[in-house]
Amino acid sequence: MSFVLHLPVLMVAVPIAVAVLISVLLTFKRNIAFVLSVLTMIFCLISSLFLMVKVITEGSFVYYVSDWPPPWGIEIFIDRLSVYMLLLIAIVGLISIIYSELYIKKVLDHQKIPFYYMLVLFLIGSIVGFVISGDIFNMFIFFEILSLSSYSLVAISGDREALRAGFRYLVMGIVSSLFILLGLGFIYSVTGTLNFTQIALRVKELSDLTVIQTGALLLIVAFIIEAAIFPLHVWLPKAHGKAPAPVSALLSGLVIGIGVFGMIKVVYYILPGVYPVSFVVFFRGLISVGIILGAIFALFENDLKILLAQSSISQIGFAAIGVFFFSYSGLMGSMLQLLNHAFAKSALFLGAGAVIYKTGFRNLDEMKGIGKRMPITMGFFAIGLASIASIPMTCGFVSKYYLCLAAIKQGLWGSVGAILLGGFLSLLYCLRIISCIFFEKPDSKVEVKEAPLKMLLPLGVLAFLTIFFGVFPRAAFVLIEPGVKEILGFLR
Amino acid sequence: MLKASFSNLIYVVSMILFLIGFYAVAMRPSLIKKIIGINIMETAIFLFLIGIGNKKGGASPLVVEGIEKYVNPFPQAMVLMALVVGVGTTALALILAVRLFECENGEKR
Amino acid sequence: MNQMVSMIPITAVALPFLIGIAIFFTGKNKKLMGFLSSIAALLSLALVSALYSMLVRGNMDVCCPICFGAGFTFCFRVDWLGLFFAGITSLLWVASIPYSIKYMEMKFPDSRARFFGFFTLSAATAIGVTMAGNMLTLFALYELLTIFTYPLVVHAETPAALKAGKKYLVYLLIGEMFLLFAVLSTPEFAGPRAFAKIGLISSEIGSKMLLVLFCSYIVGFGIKAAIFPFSNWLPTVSIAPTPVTGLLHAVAVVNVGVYGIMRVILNVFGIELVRSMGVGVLLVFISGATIIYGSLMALRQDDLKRRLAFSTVDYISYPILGLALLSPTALVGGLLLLVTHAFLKLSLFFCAGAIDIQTGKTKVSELSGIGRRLPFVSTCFAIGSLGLIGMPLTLGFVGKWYLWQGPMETGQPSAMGVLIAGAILCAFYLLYVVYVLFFKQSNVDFVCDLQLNWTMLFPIGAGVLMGLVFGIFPKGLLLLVNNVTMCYFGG
Amino acid sequence: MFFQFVLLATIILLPLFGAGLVYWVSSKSAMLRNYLAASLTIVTLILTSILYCFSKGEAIVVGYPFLSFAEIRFSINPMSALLAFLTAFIWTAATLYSFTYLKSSSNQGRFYAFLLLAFSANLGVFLAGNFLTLFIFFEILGISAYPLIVHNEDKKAFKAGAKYLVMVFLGDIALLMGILLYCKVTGNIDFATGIKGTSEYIKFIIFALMGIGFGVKAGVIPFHIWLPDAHPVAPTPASALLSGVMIKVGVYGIIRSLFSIFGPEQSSIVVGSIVIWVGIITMLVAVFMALLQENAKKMLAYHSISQMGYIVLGVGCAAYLGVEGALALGGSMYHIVNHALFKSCLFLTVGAVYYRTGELNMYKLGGLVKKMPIVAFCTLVASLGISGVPLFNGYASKTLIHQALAHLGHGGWVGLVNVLFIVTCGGTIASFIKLFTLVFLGRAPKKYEKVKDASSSMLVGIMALAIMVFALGIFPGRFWTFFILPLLKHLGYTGTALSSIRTVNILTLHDIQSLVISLAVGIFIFTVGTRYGLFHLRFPRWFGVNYWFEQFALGVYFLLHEESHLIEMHTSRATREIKEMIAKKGRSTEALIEGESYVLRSLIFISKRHVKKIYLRVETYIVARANYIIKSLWSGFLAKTYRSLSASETKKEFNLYIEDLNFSIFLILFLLVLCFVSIKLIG
Amino acid sequence: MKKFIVIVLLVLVGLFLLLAVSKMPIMGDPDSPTNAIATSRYIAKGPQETGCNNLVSAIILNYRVYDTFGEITVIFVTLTAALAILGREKAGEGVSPLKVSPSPLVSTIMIIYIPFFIVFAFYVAIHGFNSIGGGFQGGVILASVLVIYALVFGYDEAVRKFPPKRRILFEGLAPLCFVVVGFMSILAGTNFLNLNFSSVSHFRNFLTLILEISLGLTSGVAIASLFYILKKVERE
Repeated sequence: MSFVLHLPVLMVAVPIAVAVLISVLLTFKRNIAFVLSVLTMIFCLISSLFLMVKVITEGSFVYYVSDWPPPWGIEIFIDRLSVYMLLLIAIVGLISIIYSELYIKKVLDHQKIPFYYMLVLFLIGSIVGFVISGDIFNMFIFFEILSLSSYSLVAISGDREALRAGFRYLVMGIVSSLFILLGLGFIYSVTGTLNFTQIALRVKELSDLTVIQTGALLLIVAFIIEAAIFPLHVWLPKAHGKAPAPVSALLSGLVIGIGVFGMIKVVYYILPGVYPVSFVVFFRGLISVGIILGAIFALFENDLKILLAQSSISQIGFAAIGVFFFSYSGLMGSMLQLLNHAFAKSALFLGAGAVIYKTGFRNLDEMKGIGKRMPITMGFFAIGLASIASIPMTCGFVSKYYLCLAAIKQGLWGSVGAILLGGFLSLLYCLRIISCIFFEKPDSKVEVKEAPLKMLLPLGVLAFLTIFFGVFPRAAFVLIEPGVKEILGFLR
Repeated sequence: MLKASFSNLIYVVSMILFLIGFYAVAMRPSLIKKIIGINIMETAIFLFLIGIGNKKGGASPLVVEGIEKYVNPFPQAMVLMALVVGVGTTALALILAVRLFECENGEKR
Repeated sequence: MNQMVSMIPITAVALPFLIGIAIFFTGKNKKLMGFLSSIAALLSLALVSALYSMLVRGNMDVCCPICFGAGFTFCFRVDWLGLFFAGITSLLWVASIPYSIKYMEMKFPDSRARFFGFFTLSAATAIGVTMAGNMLTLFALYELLTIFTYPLVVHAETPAALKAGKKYLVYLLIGEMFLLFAVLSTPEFAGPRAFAKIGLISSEIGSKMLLVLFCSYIVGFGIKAAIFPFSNWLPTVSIAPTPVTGLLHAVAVVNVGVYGIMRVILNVFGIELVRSMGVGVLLVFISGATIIYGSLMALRQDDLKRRLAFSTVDYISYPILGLALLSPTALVGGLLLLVTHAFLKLSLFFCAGAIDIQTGKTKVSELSGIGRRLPFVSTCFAIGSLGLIGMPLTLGFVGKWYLWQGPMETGQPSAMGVLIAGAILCAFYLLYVVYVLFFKQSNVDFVCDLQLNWTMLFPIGAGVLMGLVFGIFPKGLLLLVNNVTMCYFGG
Repeated sequence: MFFQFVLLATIILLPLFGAGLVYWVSSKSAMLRNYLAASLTIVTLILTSILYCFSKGEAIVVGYPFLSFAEIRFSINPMSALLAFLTAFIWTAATLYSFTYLKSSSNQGRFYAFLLLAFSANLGVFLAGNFLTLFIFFEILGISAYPLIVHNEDKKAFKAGAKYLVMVFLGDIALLMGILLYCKVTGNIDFATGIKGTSEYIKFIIFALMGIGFGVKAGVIPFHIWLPDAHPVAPTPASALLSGVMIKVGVYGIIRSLFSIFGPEQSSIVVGSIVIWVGIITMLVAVFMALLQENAKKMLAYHSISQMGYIVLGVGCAAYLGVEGALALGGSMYHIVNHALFKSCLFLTVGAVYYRTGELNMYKLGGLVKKMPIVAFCTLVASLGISGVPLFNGYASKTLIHQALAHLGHGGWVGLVNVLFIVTCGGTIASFIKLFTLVFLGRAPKKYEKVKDASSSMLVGIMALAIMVFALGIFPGRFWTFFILPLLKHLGYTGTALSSIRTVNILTLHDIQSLVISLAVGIFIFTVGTRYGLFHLRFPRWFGVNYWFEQFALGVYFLLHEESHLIEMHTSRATREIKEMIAKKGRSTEALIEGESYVLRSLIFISKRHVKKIYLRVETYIVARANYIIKSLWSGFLAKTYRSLSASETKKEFNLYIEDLNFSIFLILFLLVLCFVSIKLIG
Repeated sequence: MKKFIVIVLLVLVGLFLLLAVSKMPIMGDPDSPTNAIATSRYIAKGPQETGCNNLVSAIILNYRVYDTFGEITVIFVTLTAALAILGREKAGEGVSPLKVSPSPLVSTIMIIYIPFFIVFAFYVAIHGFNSIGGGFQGGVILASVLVIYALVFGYDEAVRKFPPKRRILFEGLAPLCFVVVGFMSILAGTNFLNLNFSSVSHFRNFLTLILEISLGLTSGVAIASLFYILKKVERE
């Protein structure tokens, strides 16, 4: 069993190594990139499954990279929640890479294809690195790789809007990474170490909390930008809207989730209980406004992918608000929401990609009545929409249920109203799309065939997963429940 | 407040430099000026980090016989790596800026 | 109250559900689709009767809990009240299948697989709601019902249908928002035993909070039961195909709303708590207002189906009024009127559909002289409306007999006044249609072929026949209804 | 017991299923339908007569437990058997009569079907054992009579039919309320002999509710409005049955309810006097309205209302006197039978005249004695019967009721009651003299020279009724002992009360004296009326109850119906007519009355219109406001503001994109400040 | 107006930051938390454990070598991003001749000095152990040499001299070295990237040297090829 200990680091190193290998092998074989990336992703999936088994049986464990103990070396901290995230990353990553084989051939021109796969592998490797790292500076570096590769992936298609969106995303991203660095500096100056558990211990002895608060606040603001929560969400609609479909699936599914996961780490791991009540109340208010506004903007958007991006803003708001309830069901809700959002939203983006791949329609009113001519894709698309709209029997319902329960238990009527209204509005725009796709008569007489099997399979798997976790949420609880209890243990 | 901040002059200067950089990013219309603003902010943070590791009368972290007090080497290593990150981000920003410039001026690829 | 764990409730819901999904894929051959939907209906009827036999054999409820996770349990449990509603819905579902197959063949021939798929799914969910064990399952299936009925409303895919669908959605989803809030803030709603205990809510919650809870429950379920302020969606939805307005919007969906309110008052709050909270008067006022509003508006509608839809709004408030009076006889009367409404309103809607198909007439003013053209359909319409009004020898009279005793016992003159006004107005707007059908001279003599084969006529006749038969021999039905009331008042 | 069980079931169910059979057969062949209808009625007549012989002793109660929820129970007692037999007899006469009368009219199948349905309902009401059965058949009778009234399907028929249906329906609701209250108070729904243990007030309310329910059908004054409209419109056999038998159902109901609520022992002065006064007013007003009519059927309709007044008067005396009221009740029961006979005979004769001449207006007819001798003779017999001339059945029952009045004691108002009684008898005599002289005596206008006598089948019905009128007139004593006494015993009168009225002597000096006075009054009214044309006096429209009911109904109709143009049309027409009236100043005071009534009506409409407008405005306001909010949420103005915010693509200016970028950086700064503020200042 | 608001906000943020800064431990005092904990190990046992006196490169190449691995991937990601977005520059032949020929003075000096610069670059890279320097610093100097060459002798001349095909190998060198070393340490039983996994005495120094050189080479070549890509010329 000792080899399993190395798996987390390998999950970081292997994708990066393969990416570099692709660039080196580029001169001889052109189309090796897709095969290699699929293999690496399969490796990641298998290793995350192994890790899951180990963590479930023996609980979380610590791994010192290059054998130096924490205050000096870098420590990798694997607990149930990070394994849960790894699983998510592996699944979504594998699926979007399989999906992107056909899509990329059509969208990007020939030379760029291997670079696309390299960037995707970097993205996934860095996300894994970010999730498992136990050291803030290490987290910063992987955060950097993560955002660099996502900027370039957004701007890869090369048309004007994508570039603009990429640049805006870049500037926001750079500012957030600088905030992390600054925050890191403050925390280091006061605690002397960069390791999560060490910091948590030292913070308890600190008398004056102002420095550590500013440091932690800067970190949180950085993650707000990353997770596109309300006031700083301006870059997301264009970035995810204009990026190629598999990329926006990855971004919406994982990268935003990482933002929330980072927030959870900062709030629960490093600095539990450092915050005055007023800040938490202010922040919850901000996020609830975000939920409602995101849904309202989604209500009026015409371009399908931008609409889905808008809905990501409000959906991620759901996950973020769960974090700030500091209660058992709140965290359960936000974890489930991450799962739901990863699967359902990537299914939606891949579905939209399939439509664009086949017909080139981007606007909703061009897509009237497409449900009849592409029944299977639109069927899976509808399942994804149902999960976003938190219809019962989908895992969206389970997450909204827990979030609402947490809010009501603590008597936070403001956030209860926001969650309910957000749910209602998300139901509205989902059903608006469904009515537009299925029930309206198409005006243009363009002949449309069903999407190819290679695209349908990933879509089907994602749709199946949303339904599966909706009907049998116990499967998800096995991982989440003990993990949430662990985190809450830190809080005490 | 004042006495303490006088002794931490380096930090105060870095904070002000950081805000100047921020102002450039937030206000300047041209992309290149924004990238320059980003660099200013980076340098401000590096100054701040180095300042944290400084020890009065400590020598640079090259171990030589006869000297006991050394400056804390960790922030310097952190700065070195952050520098390379800075290079990466600025390079990507420039790439995008160049590409944007070409697109805006109608130069089809 | 010994509890027998059996899988029948869950199969009663799951099997039709799966068949419904299967129907989606029978796009091509129509026969298979018709066969499957009738199988689903018959299956649910058989399972409901199996449940009836189990309940009759003494054990009070049949529960089969399916716990999915910490605190998040779906469980199904059948007791008399649930069985009563499930019985009505499944019985009428079977009756409406032949009609809908023929109707869709004639009126909306395209994309029928989708129609019958959603039709079966929504009917299955309507039955499922009545078998929910705790409030969470009830809410889940309740929301699914809205979602499944939406495609049926917009089946015609005309702009008007889409607008109606939009309004339908907005109304019901707002309702569900309130309901979710209420469901989650009732302290012990989860767990398989939720509904078994009567008076779920112990009174340690503050009285203000109790009131808020009660109001949000009533709003949540009331929107689907089309009570006064929120009843606007029912008439606009009447433009949907007749089987949908007939089975779903006149029977299944509104019954679910009424069922919900009954569960809330009888199980969740318990009668003593409701009486002590003094909320019964509020409910009486609301249902009275709905009766008056529904019937007044029905008088003014020229379109036949809109008129029947408004009469649904009016008639569905009788059981709620019966419930609000918190007396056993009133509840018995309310439940009987619910059954009358289910049977007769279904056949009335199907008559309207048949007339629409045969003569293409939908306006009441154009119906003059149809009595001679379509004798069977018009006589069924006449008998059905007489039944609804509460003529003797019909089930309506039996229900009216018991319901009118309610206000006398509890001494609420206002309720009595509402009942009288309701009876009069109901007579006016239904008999006017009968008068136009039979007696008004038709100036234009239009020729229409009379071939309405038996599949259309059978459900119409069956509904009216059941109204009459139960009217003359109501002993069996009374036994069932008394069982329901005994659970709450007797025990 | 089993024989009665089957007998009763056949009596009720035979006509019921027969109706369906007839309707089905009528589409096949007319002849078969006529025979079927006739045979069904005759069989039922025979069965009811068989039934009568069972009703001698104690009342036999036959229950059908398996049927309705409470208990459908019939009882065979002298009273119900007598009335059932009477119904069957008149029904056969009318059916035979209607074969020829309706030969030419359309959709006869429907007429005969509903005729039979009404027949079975009527029998059901008379034979009912408890209030539930009574109510069931009462309501079926009400509904099934509607197609009979609107048989001719012209505009006036529908108006009258609508009014009838509304009145009956409201009556039924009141009756159901009364029955439910009765059931609540006594615990069961059987005919008891007086409720014990509840306060006087509740008993009064129950009787009032039931009284309204039965009063509508009986045509008592405030609810009589539908009768005069229904009769001229309905075909003659229907109106004969309507006034002959269906009205009796109402009175039977009043008697039943009175005796099960108050019972013979507890005489309640208050209720008795009220019923007496209602009877008196009905008699008086109806007679004078009858005098004013020129349409024969309308005149006969008003007369049947006044005869109902007699019966209600008798019932009132019985209630007032309590135990000694047996005589009064006997008299009213006797009068019910008499009135059924001579009134249906009169209607059939007038019908025959109409069948032949096609004219109902008495002033346009005359001199038909020579042309229609038998019809004239029968009308004479029936008229004498109704006027209360000795040797004819009317005299016996009127004098009995008159003697009962004498028992009332010597209060001030008793004298007034006697005077009014005699005046109404006089009025009846006058109107029937008028009928006979105008229609049969005098010169026959030239158009009616070739008129033949009524056809044989019509005459059979008329002759049978005339013979019964004459027979009962000759042997009143035998009828009294054989039918009325067992009936009174059934109703609960004890031995002592019955012994005093075992034999009734109706030829006392006092009776002869009152008969002569009433004859004189009658002749006097007739001569003065014809001389000075008083019979053409027309009261202003708003005088009668009828007018107010129509206004209320029309107002409700306009309030609820879409056709708002109807309102404009009505009010504008009213104002136009007022102008014309004033322009033609030459007209007499009547014009002014007419004009002024129009103003009144237009005022009512205007107020209604405003009410409607307010109602519409409020409703549209709420709906419009809700729509606006939903629309704006869904498709509307928020989208525009958002699109302008991120307009960089559309506008294609690069600097706008930069501006947008700066704005997002600015947002970061703004959030940072907010966070710091929330931590530092408030924390 | 917008300018005014931004300035006000900046001042506010500055105020808060300064408040935080004032609360920080005074710069330079020996017993501040940063100096007490971490430095004790680095300074005391640093040279023995890692074998290099320059503590900064000790931290970079031994204590936190995982971060350096992250470091070099950042550079490589930027390079791939450039290739993805802008695409490789064209191979040398007469792509964009220098508009003005290099002045003889500059070209001759450059011809003489460039080899020395390259040697100096390698010296700096290699002597990261006990002298100021290290992988990155050497790489940067190398990059500057390549850039100067292009500036002086014309861009296409430089590209022809050092064509893209050959540069690929150098670019991919460092990440691959790190991964290979990491795998070797795992195979040897210790954790990922643990340099002193083998018993042979100075093997650790040898490994650090290899890492040092690969770092230098990759960073230098990567930054140079970034420059070549960015320069405004036709691209494939």
